[in-house]
Amino acid sequence: NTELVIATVNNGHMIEMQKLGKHFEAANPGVKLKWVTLEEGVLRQRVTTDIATKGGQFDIMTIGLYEAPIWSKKGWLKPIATDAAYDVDDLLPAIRSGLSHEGKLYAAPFYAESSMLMYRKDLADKAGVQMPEQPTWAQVKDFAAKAHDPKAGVYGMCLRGKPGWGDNMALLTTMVNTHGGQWFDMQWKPQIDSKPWKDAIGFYVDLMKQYGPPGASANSFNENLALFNEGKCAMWVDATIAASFISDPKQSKVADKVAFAQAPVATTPKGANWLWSWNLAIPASSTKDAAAQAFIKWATSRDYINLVAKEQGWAMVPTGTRKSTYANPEFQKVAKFAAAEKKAIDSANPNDSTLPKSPYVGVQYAAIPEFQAIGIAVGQQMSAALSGKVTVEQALKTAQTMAEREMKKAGYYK
Amino acid sequence: MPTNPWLTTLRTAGAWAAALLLFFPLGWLFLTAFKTELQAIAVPPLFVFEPTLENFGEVQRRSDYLLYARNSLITSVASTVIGLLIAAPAAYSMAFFRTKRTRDILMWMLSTKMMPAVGALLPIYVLAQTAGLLDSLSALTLVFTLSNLPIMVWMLYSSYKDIPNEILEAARMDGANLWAEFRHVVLPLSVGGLASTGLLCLVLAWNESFWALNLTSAKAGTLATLIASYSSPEGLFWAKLSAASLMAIAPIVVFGWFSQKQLVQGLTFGAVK
Amino acid sequence: MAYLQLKNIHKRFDDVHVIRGVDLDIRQGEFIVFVGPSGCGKSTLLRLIAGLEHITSGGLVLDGRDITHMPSGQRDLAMVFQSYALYPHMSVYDNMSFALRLAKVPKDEIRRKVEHAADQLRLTPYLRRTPRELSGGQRQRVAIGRAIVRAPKVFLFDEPLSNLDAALRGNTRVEIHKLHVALGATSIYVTHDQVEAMTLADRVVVFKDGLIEQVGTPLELYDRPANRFVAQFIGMPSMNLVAAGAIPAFSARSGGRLAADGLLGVRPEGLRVHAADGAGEPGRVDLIEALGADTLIHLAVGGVPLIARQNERTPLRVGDAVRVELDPTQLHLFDAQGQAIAHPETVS
Amino acid sequence: MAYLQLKNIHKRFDDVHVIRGVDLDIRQGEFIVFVGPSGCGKSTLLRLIAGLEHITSGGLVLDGRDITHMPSGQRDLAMVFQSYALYPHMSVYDNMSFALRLAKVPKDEIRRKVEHAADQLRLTPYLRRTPRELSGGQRQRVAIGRAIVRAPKVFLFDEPLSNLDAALRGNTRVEIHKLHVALGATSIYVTHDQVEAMTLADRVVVFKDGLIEQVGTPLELYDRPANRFVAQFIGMPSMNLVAAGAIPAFSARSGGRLAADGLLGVRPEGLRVHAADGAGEPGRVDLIEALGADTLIHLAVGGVPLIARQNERTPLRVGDAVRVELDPTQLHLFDAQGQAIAHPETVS
Amino acid sequence: MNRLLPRGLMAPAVIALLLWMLVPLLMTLWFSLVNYNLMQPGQHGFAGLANYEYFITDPDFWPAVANTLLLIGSVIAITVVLGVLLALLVNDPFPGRGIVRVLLISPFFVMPAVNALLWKHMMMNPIYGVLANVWKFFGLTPVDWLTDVPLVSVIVMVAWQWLPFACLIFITSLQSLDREQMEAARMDGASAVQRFWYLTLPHLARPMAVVIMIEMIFLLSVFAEIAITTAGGPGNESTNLTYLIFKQSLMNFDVGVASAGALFAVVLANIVAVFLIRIIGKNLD
Ligand SMILES: Nc1ncnc2c1ncn2[C@@H]1O[C@H](COP(=O)(O)OP(=O)(O)OP(=O)(O)O)[C@@H](O)[C@H]1O
Ligand SMILES: Nc1ncnc2c1ncn2[C@@H]1O[C@H](COP(=O)(O)OP(=O)(O)OP(=O)(O)O)[C@@H](O)[C@H]1O
Ligand SMILES: [Mg+2]
Ligand SMILES: [Mg+2]
Repeated sequence: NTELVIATVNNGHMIEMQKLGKHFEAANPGVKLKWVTLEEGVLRQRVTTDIATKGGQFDIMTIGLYEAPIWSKKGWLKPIATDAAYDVDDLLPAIRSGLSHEGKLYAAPFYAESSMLMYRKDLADKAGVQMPEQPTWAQVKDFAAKAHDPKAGVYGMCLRGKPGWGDNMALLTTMVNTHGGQWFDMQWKPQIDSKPWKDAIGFYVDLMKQYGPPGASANSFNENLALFNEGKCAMWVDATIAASFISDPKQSKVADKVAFAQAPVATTPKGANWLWSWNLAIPASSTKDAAAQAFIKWATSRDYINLVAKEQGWAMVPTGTRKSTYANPEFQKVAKFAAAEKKAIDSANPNDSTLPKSPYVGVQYAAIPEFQAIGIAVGQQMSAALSGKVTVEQALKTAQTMAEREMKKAGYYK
Repeated sequence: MPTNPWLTTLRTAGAWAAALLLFFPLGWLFLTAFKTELQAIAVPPLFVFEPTLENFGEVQRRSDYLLYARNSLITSVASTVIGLLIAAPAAYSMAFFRTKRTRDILMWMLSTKMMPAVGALLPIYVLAQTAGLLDSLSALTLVFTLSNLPIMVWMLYSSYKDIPNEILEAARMDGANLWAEFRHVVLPLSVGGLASTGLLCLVLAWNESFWALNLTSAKAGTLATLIASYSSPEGLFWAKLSAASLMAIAPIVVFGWFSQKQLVQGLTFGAVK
Repeated sequence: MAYLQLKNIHKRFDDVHVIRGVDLDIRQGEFIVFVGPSGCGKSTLLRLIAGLEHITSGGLVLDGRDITHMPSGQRDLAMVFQSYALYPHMSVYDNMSFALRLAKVPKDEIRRKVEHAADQLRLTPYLRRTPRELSGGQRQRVAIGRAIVRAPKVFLFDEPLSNLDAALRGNTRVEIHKLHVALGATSIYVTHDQVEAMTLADRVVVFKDGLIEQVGTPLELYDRPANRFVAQFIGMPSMNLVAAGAIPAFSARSGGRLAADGLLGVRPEGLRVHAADGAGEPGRVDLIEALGADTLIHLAVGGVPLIARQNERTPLRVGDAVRVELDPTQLHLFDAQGQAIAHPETVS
Repeated sequence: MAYLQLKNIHKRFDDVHVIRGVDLDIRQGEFIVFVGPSGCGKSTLLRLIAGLEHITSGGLVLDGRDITHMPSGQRDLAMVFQSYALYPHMSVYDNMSFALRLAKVPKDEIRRKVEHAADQLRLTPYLRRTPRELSGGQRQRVAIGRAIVRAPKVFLFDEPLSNLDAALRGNTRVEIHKLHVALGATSIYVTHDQVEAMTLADRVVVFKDGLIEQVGTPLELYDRPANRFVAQFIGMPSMNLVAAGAIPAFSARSGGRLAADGLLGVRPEGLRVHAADGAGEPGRVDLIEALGADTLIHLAVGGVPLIARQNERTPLRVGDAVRVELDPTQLHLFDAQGQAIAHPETVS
Repeated sequence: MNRLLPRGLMAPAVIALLLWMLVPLLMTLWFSLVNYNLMQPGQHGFAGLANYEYFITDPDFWPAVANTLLLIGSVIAITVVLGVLLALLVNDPFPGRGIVRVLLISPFFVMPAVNALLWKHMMMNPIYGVLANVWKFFGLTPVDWLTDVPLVSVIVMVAWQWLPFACLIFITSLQSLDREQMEAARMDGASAVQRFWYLTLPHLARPMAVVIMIEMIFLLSVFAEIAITTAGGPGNESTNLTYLIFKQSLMNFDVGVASAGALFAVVLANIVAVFLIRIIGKNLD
């Protein structure tokens, strides 16, 4: 009798997986699934502590695209032994390459997302704005100005403001990227006080101060989702997964009024939209390799997607992982955001996402262990700038100092 | 004491207003737990709506509430009982065999509570792992016991100080040995103190979340860890969160209501006589 | 032969020498009362006997056994505390039977003993109550009952009546006396109260500063105090003490035996107060306290304050000039060190 | 003319009628003592006067002003509580000056008044201490001092000495008396203690069940109690009461004025005890209490317990057969309702 | 009496606490002196005091110390002042006193995490939060609590939770206030306010010391309320020491620096403790 302890994040798709786990148990007698569902930040902290101290509490971990390359390089993960039935080649190449190290897959993608622009078609029509398929930030600002009407409870633009490398910095990094900036130059020198950063952050703060909702500096995905669903946002740039929620009439008051476009660009389209996936991986210390491999393959397979489709409908399937999903006509029929999403994911390339050459992998992050600390520190400064506690210049300067401090400490240079 | 009836009315009104104001957030949590997600974020807030039990059903479907509740119950009760067993003799010894150092020891015990748990996490995590106690109720119980121990010793100490020495001397002259003295005299006389100490520690253990989150995974999680899976980063969750929170705190809040008299009487920490 | 023997007992608390060498032999069945000013060590000595404090040096022998270092539970003594120290959570019955239960006495016997004691103390109706449901006097009796049932070798009482109000005190005192007569148990009784000491004691021990000043029957102490301290301590109001020569006419009555630096003592009942035209020394009335049966007259004679006591009402008023006469058969004489050198002859 | 007038005062607590119509006129400078059994309403009446409780009906007039509904802070009364009720965190000086400070009296004057009072009460060395650093007697004096400095119109005392030990009580009683003489302040004093009542009072008020039984000087109450209740309540030991006919020889001494269902009363000093071959009724000695100056002899005469008091030592022993004689000049007679019908003639 | 006995009785508690304190402390001490990042296992070079230097030179460090003290200070001030007032309010009987008391103390039984979520989402949200709507009802611009006054928001949450505790202790203490003392003051002509000032307050001095001490211990480690609501921000405006250490150890995975921080917190706590012993130690007897 094998018990598999699975640490996972409390997203809708994962909760669905938890519910469908009984199918796996039925097909694999003798294997029992034990779920540890945690909020994202806590999950990351728990699994990192566990894997770094070889705590061995989990047999399967849900990890992000950020951790996968770092951990596999350190030998903390077991490779996923794929077989023909699994069809690795069906995985979207951007995702697959992000999860592979020296040609081996170290984590299987469960679902993936990019970022895009969601907006209110009705308001655009009213303002007489025709949204291009890939607007520029300037165009977006234009529309925001026209739609912004706080008296009526409508704000021009909702963006993330809550500090955190996975929160505001995910969005801000894409904005910096598209303004031609990067985190580090080829000497690993932080570039936060460079012009592209100033342009991007200055634009962001300006935009949000004029056309953002109150309390933006505490908003992240959820808060903005709630605002959008309540009809309080004219536009929102965020994860593609949001598309399925805002077009669900059970949750959203504006389900029938939403439309989608690619994430806005500025000087370059490179790195303008992010790439993220939640993946299942097996820590090297796991003693239940066989069962864990079996489960991961089951959960990330095409069959699983079909199972969800059967149980919940195609609108609810985990997306962003397999070409076959997007090729499925039934899926295309119910998911009006499918095309936009696939385009966004395909256009993201973690290995080449900045205009100047960068030494790191990752679109909206840099896949080095020090990045979390830097991302958090910088994110804090950005939220301070957004809330008006400090100027953008000051915030960037402080952020730069902190990043340098961290990199120096980590020994990248003296 | 002669009092002005107007004043009494005013005082009554004031007391009720203050109580309702302070209770309001909790009451709101209660209401929200019975709303749909859309109702939960409605502007302006809804006071009247058609209550739904859907959120509670969802909580039960998603996680094994009874398992978490059982773990909470076991760890808080066990840590309280074990804590009392260790603390009672220590407090007894300090109260009835005073030395010059008694006060220093008491203060030292309290000061052990001042180290931030975050700072001690890694050592404790590594220790628990070495002992093979990760994700076990015993490790959690042990940690709860130890972190509440100073408070227990202190409260018991002060309730023992209330027992007149002469009664113990009378028992000694009646031929009572240490155990008989403790069993037949000290224990029954400090029941109130014991009860309020136990209550407080039960509450503290029940609400502990840091250790509960970090030392457990699948088996030993308490209700505090259940909460950690409801503030979802994707999707609306206010109503579900409220339902889960309500289910997590309801047992201890109701318990607290019933025992508040006991608490009022016992929560003196030796300061009030 | 002595039943309880105190042999040169000393007690120090850290650096305070509280009991400074006490020798005392107590006979079986005797009722001994300890008196002395506050802080003189009465309670401490009692607690040493009880075994509640360590004896610093010296020895205790009870009924032939050396009990100096025995734990108090095994000494076979019972103590009645000033605050009663009843077990508040136990019924009267349980309070009284606690020691017997600890000693594993059979249930029947416990019941018999407790009921007998309760009967003696008129506590039978209250056996099921807890101490807080009793009046002060009843609690007091329970405390005594708790001691009685054990039939200990010695009873120890530490100011057992001082928490009772005056009227109850009078009654309980009489009861304790009767009980002692009935049980014939050896008892040591600490008190502040003159009347208790006088009426209860077979012998009174007067302490001062951790030392015994005098041991004797109540009337011995009253009539023949060994020294000035005992003379003033026993008797209420206190004995009047007059320095030799302060009232020459009084000193003259001593028959020349009073030294120039000695003291002359006379109890209030040894003074007679007459109207201003009567016999005696001239004086003035300071205060009159008419107690009904007798009257206390506070006087000043030649600047010396005196108190006279008489069994009749007095027609005198405060401020009246009077004459004060000394009963020469009631004179006590003390030397310069305060030691007694002569006592009156008294019927006893 | 009355300085403080109590006019038909009633007090109910919910449904309990505690004070049931009290009328009393108190003259300026008088020292009034309230006595009565526990629960009879003494404290309640005092608290009504103090304004600490609402008067249910009736009126209070002080110095010509109606103060029935005045808040207690404005009545110009001072109270000394049984528990002293000192402010534990304030020094003695601050305790005593508190009322004056509230009344915004100039600092110099406060200092002068407090120092004067402290001097009178011998508290000067303790002015900087807090109450917990004082002995019981000193605390008591502070409580009095706190009242004195205010120079109130009336002093109220609720059993102020009952927390002191016997010896201290005696001294403090004399001090209060002297203070009263010195200040001449109107005072109302509640006590349980006979001696206090007898020695302090200008007039004693005896209460029972919320009603006044008798008002009079101490010796009036002692010598001419209005009824059986007062007769037994005043005097220590109590008056012996013998039912008519219980001891026929005694009843015979009443000169035929004693009804068949009446009672005959005699104080302990009205009984003479003789040897078995003397005159009087035959009886037996139950208990002897030799107090030094006088002796209490507990007797049983024809089954009736009596207490005799004599001013000499007695050669009698417990169990001795004796004869008891009645002093016919000391007889009190009561009718069946307990009302007094005859008193002895007494010098007063 | 046997002198070993009292020690024997005390031993289990003392030894347990000693281990509970010493083992982590020594390990923490060791960690603080080496390079130890969870993400870089196996690289445990000796670091000397570099970790301490790094922690103390963290730009967030002094603000965190200040925020910690500010948080502790204001929560204590709020709970003590309001606690006394509430205790006075419910001290005398009135209709429904039992229920009022139950309502008053309820927040004390709420988990810190629930407390934080409740306030963040349902009370303080600037758009659909209850407070925002109350503000709007009165025609005011809703306060954006967590952004504009983050520390104040945290203080409100924590104070809401600890107020009942203070209140409970003061209620208990008021019951033991001597009635005769109050009456004596009334006869001395003291008004209600004067009685409160001169008698009630001094009487409450000792329970206040207790409340301050206990709250100080628990407030030093306030964590969930910050992590869940503001994540220490914006900037570092609501970062306290505990949260800073948390950031170092569990978000940056730098155990070395976090250990140095924890030891610093221990030092700070002990300074506070010494100060506490001064004010409250004598009340323990
Ligand atoms: N545990 C102790 N430590 C130090 N000194 C003590 C202790 N117990 C008593 N003393 C001191 O010993 C002396 C005698 O005290 P004790 O209680 O025997 O007096 P006492 O005669 O009973 O007085 P009282 O009549 O007031 O009861 C006092 O000065 C007291 O302060
Ligand atoms: N606040 C109150 N509510 C109800 N009944 C009361 C109250 N205060 C006093 N009583 C009752 O009033 C009666 C008189 O009480 P009071 O205290 O005046 O008696 P007392 O004569 O002073 O007695 P003691 O000598 O014992 O002090 C008692 O029966 C008491 O129970
Ligand atoms: Mg004593
Ligand atoms: Mg009274």
